Amino acid sequence: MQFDSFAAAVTMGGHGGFVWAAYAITSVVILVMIVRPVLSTRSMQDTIQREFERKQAHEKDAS
Amino acid sequence: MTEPLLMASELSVQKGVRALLSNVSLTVNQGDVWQLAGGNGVGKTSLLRAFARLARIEVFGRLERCEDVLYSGHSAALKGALTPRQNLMTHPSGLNAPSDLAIDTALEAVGVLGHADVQTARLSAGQKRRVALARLFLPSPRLWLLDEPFTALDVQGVNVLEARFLEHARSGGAVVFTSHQSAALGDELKVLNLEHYCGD
Amino acid sequence: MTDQSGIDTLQYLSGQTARHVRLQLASPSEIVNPLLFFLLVVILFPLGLGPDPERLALMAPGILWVVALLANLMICMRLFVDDFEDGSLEQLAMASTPLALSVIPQLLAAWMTGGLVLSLAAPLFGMMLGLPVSAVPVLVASLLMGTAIMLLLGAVGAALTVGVRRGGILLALLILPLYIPVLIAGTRALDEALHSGDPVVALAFLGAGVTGGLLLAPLAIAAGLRVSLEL
Amino acid sequence: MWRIIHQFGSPPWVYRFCDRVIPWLLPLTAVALIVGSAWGLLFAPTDYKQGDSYRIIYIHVPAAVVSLAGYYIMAFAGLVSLVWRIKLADLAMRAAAPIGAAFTAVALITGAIWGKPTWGAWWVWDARVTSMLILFFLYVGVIALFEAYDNKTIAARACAILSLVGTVNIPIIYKSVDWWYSLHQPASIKFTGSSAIDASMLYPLLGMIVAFYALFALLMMLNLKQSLTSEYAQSNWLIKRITT
Repeated sequence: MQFDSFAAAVTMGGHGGFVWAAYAITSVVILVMIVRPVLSTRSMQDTIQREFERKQAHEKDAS
Repeated sequence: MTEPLLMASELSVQKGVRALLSNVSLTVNQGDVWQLAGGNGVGKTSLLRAFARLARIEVFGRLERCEDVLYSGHSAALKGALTPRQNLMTHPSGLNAPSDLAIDTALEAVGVLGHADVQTARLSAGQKRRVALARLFLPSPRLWLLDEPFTALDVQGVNVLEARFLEHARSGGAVVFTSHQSAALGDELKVLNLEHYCGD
Repeated sequence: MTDQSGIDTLQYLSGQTARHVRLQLASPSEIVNPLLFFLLVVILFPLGLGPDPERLALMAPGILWVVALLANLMICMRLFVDDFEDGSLEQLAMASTPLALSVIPQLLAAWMTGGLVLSLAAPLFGMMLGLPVSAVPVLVASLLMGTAIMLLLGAVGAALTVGVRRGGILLALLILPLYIPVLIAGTRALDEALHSGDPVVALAFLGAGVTGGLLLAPLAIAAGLRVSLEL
Repeated sequence: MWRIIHQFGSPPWVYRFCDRVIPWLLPLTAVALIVGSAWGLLFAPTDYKQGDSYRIIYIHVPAAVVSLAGYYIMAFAGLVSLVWRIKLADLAMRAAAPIGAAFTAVALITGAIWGKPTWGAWWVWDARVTSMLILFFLYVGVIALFEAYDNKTIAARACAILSLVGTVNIPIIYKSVDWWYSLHQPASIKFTGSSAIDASMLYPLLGMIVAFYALFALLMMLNLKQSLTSEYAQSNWLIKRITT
């Protein structure tokens, strides 16, 4: 471990603010880019599933 | 039977997500005059542009045709700043530069020879329409693809044009044109009603 | 290309060039407007930066080239719009000559009444900014080549955006990044000329740009026009 | 060879491929990113000149590398969709554009943040950063062109052409910006052409670059799966796959 204490790791000789800010922004961007498509795909799949079941039920009534 | 000028088999035309036309098959032989009929929005213009290969991305199926094609769209590629003579002399469709004599006979056939050297912008709408049609009276390619050629034409203009169609067909050419009205071309006319080929 | 169709093609291309030059001359405002724009924007800089001759002379190369670039962009915005609307572009695509070739006459005519005139007028505007006379030949040479490259690149963007509503702003967004190397080479040529350096390297870069552009750009322009004709 | 292209060209096969790969690639990428960052942040030695602010390099350089590669991947997908008219390549291009733009933005932001403590200014007109800014505008141009067309099939072809034109111009832009920078270089600030980087600092950097490439692949697959689901919502191979 390059830093002897947790506090030293945070301040990083005065540059900690910049370093952690950069990592924070990057991780937010990465998280958003991962979560957005997963959620939207899942919601589309749900609508397809519901649509399919509605049609299934509709056919059962008709027959 | 000589080789057909245009052969489309199972041609389908998309418009974004919508399937406009599907499985259109048509063979145009020398001497044929075909009308693509159907209501507005059925895809007459799109099919004609597919035949002209101006539309390719959303066109599927096989299309073979001769390279010697004259296409005339809604707008007639006439420059207001040029005179009718200059317009016909340097028409972008690459009709190898017609001789002055040919231009005169063409302009006379459509009755605008008197305005041959007046700026096209100063002509009336009807006269501009006639100058656009003058192209058909020049020595021209064998296969004609014409989009709504009869619109904004007076009765006399329609007769002149219909006679020209028949004359072109008899001299070994072929005409494919779109029109929502029925054209009075007698039994020589073959009609392809696009309503039967509507997509999905 | 049998010689007969070769001759037809040459005849066709020269006919189209004559057609477009005649059309350009028929609307003189299309020629004069970029010049007026050039003059007006050049005047803004002394008003904005102060009349101090030394400072203006120092910045003259940059100012002249940036303004020439913007004037060129303006020319490209109008490039295919008229032909697209009145059906000439469709007919051009229907010609037996490949579209990449048949587009060149229009570009040549646009350059003759646009970039060429701009380059010849630039020394006058250069004087106003205190550009020493010694730099005028390099200014004209670099602009002659630079406007040609920028027209070719701008035409690619124009071909892709001609069928789109409000394509003008979009064209600037697409094309300005591609103009940057031309701007860098152009201003560098002038800087070298001013500081008695050797402008040949920068001018050679521009020359390579013109030849490369003439070879590659028409292909992209033709492909772009085909896409716009699909709309 | 053709069988592979055919497979990659068929949406059901690619959908199944994504379904099989994503479940293990996502956690793997997460671990790689976390371990790489921890390694770079906490275990790599402090730079004698810049102190610890240089640790931003472990996300700035990978983002820059991937954003440039992303543009070429987008252009390649565009070329495939242009030449072979494969719907998949069209969707891949559309997926690559926003991802590449996001990576370029991350590279620019982290570059600016890194510039502040090191040179006292948020924006330094350094050759590498300037070229990245231009690359960002190339991405924005492709996305704006795509949004400008109503018909998305035709829009994709226009974007394919634009991205190919872009790829031809990128090397020219990078070279001319370097040339411009070397002419006006005030002090001897050598930004990323840093001297031979010490091994203990280099390994985390290589690790992070690999992690970022894995991330790019993951994001491409996620976006591809999303656009496949929306594009083929009515086709029964998709309905069958989802409802079983």
